[in-house]
Amino acid sequence: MITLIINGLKVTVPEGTTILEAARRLDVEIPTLCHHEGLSPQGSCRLCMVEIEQRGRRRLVASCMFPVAEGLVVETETETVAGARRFVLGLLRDRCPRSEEIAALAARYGAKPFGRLPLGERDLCIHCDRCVRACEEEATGCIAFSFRGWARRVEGPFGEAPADCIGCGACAQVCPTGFIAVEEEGGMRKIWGKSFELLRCSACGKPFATREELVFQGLDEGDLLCDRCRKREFAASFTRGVR
Amino acid sequence: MDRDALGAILEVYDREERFLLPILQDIQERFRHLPREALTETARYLAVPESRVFAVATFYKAFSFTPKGRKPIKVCMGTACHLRGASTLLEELERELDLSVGKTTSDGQFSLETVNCLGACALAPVFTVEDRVYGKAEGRLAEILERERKS
Amino acid sequence: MEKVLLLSPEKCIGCGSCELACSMAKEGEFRPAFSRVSVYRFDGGTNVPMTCQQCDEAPCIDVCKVGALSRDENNVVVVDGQKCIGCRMCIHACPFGNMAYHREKKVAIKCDQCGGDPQCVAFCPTKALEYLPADTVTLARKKIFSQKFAKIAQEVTD
Amino acid sequence: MSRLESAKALDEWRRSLRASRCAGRRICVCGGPGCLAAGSADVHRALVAASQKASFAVDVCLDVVRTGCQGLCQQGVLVTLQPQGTLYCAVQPDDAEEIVDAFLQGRAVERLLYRDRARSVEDVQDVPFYLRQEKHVLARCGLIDPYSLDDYVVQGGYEGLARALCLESETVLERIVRARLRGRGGGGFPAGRKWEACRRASGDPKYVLANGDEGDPGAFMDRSLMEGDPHSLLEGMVIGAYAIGASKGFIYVRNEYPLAVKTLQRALEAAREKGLLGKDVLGSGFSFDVEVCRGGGAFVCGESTALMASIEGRPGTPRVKYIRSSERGLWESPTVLNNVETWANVPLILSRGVDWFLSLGTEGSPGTKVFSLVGKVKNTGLVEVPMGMTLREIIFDVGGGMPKGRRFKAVQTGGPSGGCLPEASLDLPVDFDSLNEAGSIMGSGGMIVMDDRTCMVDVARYFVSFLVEESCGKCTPCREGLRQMKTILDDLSSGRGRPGDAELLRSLAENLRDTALCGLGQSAANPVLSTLRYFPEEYAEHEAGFCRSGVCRDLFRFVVDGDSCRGCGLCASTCPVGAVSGEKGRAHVIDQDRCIRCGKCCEACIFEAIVVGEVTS
Repeated sequence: MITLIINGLKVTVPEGTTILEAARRLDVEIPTLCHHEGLSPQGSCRLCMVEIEQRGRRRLVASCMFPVAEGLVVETETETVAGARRFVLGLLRDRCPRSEEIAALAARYGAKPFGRLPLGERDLCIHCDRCVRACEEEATGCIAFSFRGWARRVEGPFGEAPADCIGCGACAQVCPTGFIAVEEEGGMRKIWGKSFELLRCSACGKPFATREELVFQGLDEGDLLCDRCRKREFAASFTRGVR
Repeated sequence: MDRDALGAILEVYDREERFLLPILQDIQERFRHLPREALTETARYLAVPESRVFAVATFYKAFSFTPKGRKPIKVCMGTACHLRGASTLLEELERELDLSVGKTTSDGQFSLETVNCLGACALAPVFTVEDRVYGKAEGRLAEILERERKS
Repeated sequence: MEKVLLLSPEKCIGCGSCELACSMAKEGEFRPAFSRVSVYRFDGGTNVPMTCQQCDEAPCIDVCKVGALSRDENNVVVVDGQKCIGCRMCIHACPFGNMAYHREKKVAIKCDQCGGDPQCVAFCPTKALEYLPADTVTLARKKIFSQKFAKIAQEVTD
Repeated sequence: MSRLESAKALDEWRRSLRASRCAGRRICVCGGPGCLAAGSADVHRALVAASQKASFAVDVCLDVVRTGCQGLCQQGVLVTLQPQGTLYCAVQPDDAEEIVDAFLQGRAVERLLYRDRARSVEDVQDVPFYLRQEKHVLARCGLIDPYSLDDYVVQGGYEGLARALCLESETVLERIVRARLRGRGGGGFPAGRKWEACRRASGDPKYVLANGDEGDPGAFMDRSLMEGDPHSLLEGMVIGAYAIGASKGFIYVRNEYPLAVKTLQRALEAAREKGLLGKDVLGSGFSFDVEVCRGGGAFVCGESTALMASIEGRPGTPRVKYIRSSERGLWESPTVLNNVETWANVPLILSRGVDWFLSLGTEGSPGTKVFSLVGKVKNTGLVEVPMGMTLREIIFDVGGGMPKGRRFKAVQTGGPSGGCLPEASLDLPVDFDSLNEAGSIMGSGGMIVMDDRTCMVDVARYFVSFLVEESCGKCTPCREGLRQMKTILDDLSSGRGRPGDAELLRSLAENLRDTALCGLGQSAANPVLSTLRYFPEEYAEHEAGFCRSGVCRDLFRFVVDGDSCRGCGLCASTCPVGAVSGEKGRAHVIDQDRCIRCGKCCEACIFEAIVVGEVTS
């Protein structure tokens, strides 16, 4: 176990814990964007920067990835930290002026856009990579960041609807700004410009999954039942068992 | 696309993810660009998602999706060349060729691109046509290009 | 001692108290649609309460690559809503339909036995739902129940 | 060609090679990047033909070899005669026969010798450019045929490896630690400490990597080494692998260096054939092999974690590295990455000893450093000097100072990650620590000299534009922050600057430095911060709409100083748009409407009569 000090408070955590995790144990609030507990850490949004002191040197580190060390002194509310948050959020305000989530965070931490970038098309993507990691780690890895630098963008291969997409929608769920839209209407699910006709439950007839989702899991054979009907089906056969 | 040529490129490499970059380099060299089917085939060969292949293909500057000229012209934009007027050189080349950076002439002979340093700083500003290096060439551009066109 | 949640359909009167208690405990309101336990009422007066059986080899855990599903100290399979990315793979994977997708929170939900104090049990008037120490008697009862499930599962896959 | 089964066999082979060559006279044609560009291939062909012709006539064998960079690129094509050491400059193919004839007759071709103030210098060692240099890492570069393992061995090659293999691997490591060898590629991290950590780390296999992704514009040190003396890099890597316990190595070579790839591949084959690489190196039981990886054209791949991602076959995006690569690097295995020059120092430390190495350079930065000296300096080229030499000595003694009476303004070191140092810093000793303190970095060794016709705001804009193109785009500060900085710098250099822009730039740059994910982003602020620190007046002038250096076209005009102008007409004949006019012998005038501000007239004028003036509305 490792003991460190965050904002003057001692906390003891297992080795390998990150500063962010340790801070959350103390209910110390650190804003994050690219961090998602289910996904491998990335450390790229730089919003969770905190100040540490090590060997007499103070510096900013990404708390979501920095592993705790014995006697480490961490400060999360210094002027330097506040400045870094304003910087990152200010940049994102300019990048995604229409994002309500970013605007709210910026207001909360006193960040303003710099307002110098030439006007142009802007979307809601803050490049947190959560969608890409979700797809890569749980599904087919059908989307990725193409190009680089300012031009970097998340998309399917060749900028088209990703052929390998199974329509599970995890990317949209983890997106912090709502950039990825998933629509479900009239038995269809639409995502990444790809339309999926949803399979209907053979019992209740309600659309419940894409064929690709079930194929991906190897579950596309036999009676295709939604989760509720599967549950009912078992309950029913159980009644036969009772008798 | 010449499928045999692609097959010959692929079979040199084991089916390991790490050979993605060298395979794409060989494809670029052979076809002077990355044909789409070649990328799809590479993804299948290496069993990596197509999105990964596209990400790598667009991340690195060595690759292009439209065919480069048979004689690619590279203008050095290194610091020494910048200080000695590389941007003026580039403008002059664009004018002489009636071509903008990243484009290929309609006859497919020349394409124009910029590179970061050719290591020939003593001759700054420099540009290359294929592997021929031309330095301190202001005023001789028309003549050089004419010779390149014919050779 | 570890405890287990036992279902006894023969005692169930189909009153639905468990569903109300569960949704109140988990969602803060009476919404049986969001209950982790469901009661199915069949013709002839048979009622069957259904909830997660905490399978020994749980397909839901296997399919979840982001680690949102795990076993707690009581061997109960729990969802970590912070880790869940809403891909719904576990929902398709559960052969008994005991995983559900929360359309508003966009995460998977399931019975977690309320961390050791299952509210469905607390409000069940007939002990159709029981929460008992995992002693020999209880385990024997659970085994009989599970075997029935296994048999049914077998029939379905055949 | 049989495998060498022991260090002793290598020694014997070396002796027999030397014996068979003692009478060898050679003509070394420089095949470095600069000379290649100047046409060295043609010169080489002509010399081969001439020597063949001559050897029919007289029964003498003349060896003509293409070597790596000989250094003085400004004067290319360079040809050196061995063993005399006569240096010929600006050689043309037509000179070949004369060179060969004179060589056989034992005299020099006077007109091709280096000229120093009207005096011609025969011995290469007496040329001022070489006088203050101490070539150790580059000792063989320019002397040997890079394709020839024999040449390398004759010059003492693989002696360091032979010594190392006779020692315990810990002892080899201990020597590198004691030599305080610092990484020549960037921040100067002690190589020994890295090696030690990797050796201690658990995990198998372990890797050693050579960073040959020399992306700094204006730098060609590593290229020259890889193309001119590839075995020195290989030898260093084998020694390193032995010390660390690594079994596999990769050399990552910049995409733009096809010749380096070819040279290295040939060297690998030759070394394998001789048992200097591969299974059971020199019969020691130690096995290690190396592969060459071509880069894809991305500056960020010079960053260690991005380089590893690239070798793994992914886009070169850096990873957060709170856990060092020496513990978890390539494929999560313990990995040591050093740049080419660092590896090339290793054999020297083994063969010549730690004390010898420590006697070079300074206390904190022992050894020598290779620089590519370019920009507005008389002798551009590749130089190697002991650490601690001052900037002034390098630029003015080795480099010969500014051309054509221009004034020194700044020197840029460390490429896009480095900074610009002003005249007041000229007496700074060049070592890792003093450059850092001054706000620049050693980097891999690019040194770009700038004169009074260089605008520092434009230089900052140049580097920031470069970095905007090269940023991988993963982290917010680098992707978004650089773009903001570029917008402001574009505004400043086109007359759209606003009061307070310099301050805004400073704050953006400082934040970028403190919050960016990788070394590229953190150091991307340096060009801006260092120019702000040393040239604040130029930023102030740009905010107000003036560029004193005559570079930012909208912010100045060229005017003729009537008192200085002699009316020679040179400017008028140079002007590409016919904007200068005047009668012979009378002061000329510039038509401001026609002038495109290219500066050619200003460069041409020998009376300094064309000056930069403010734009009057």
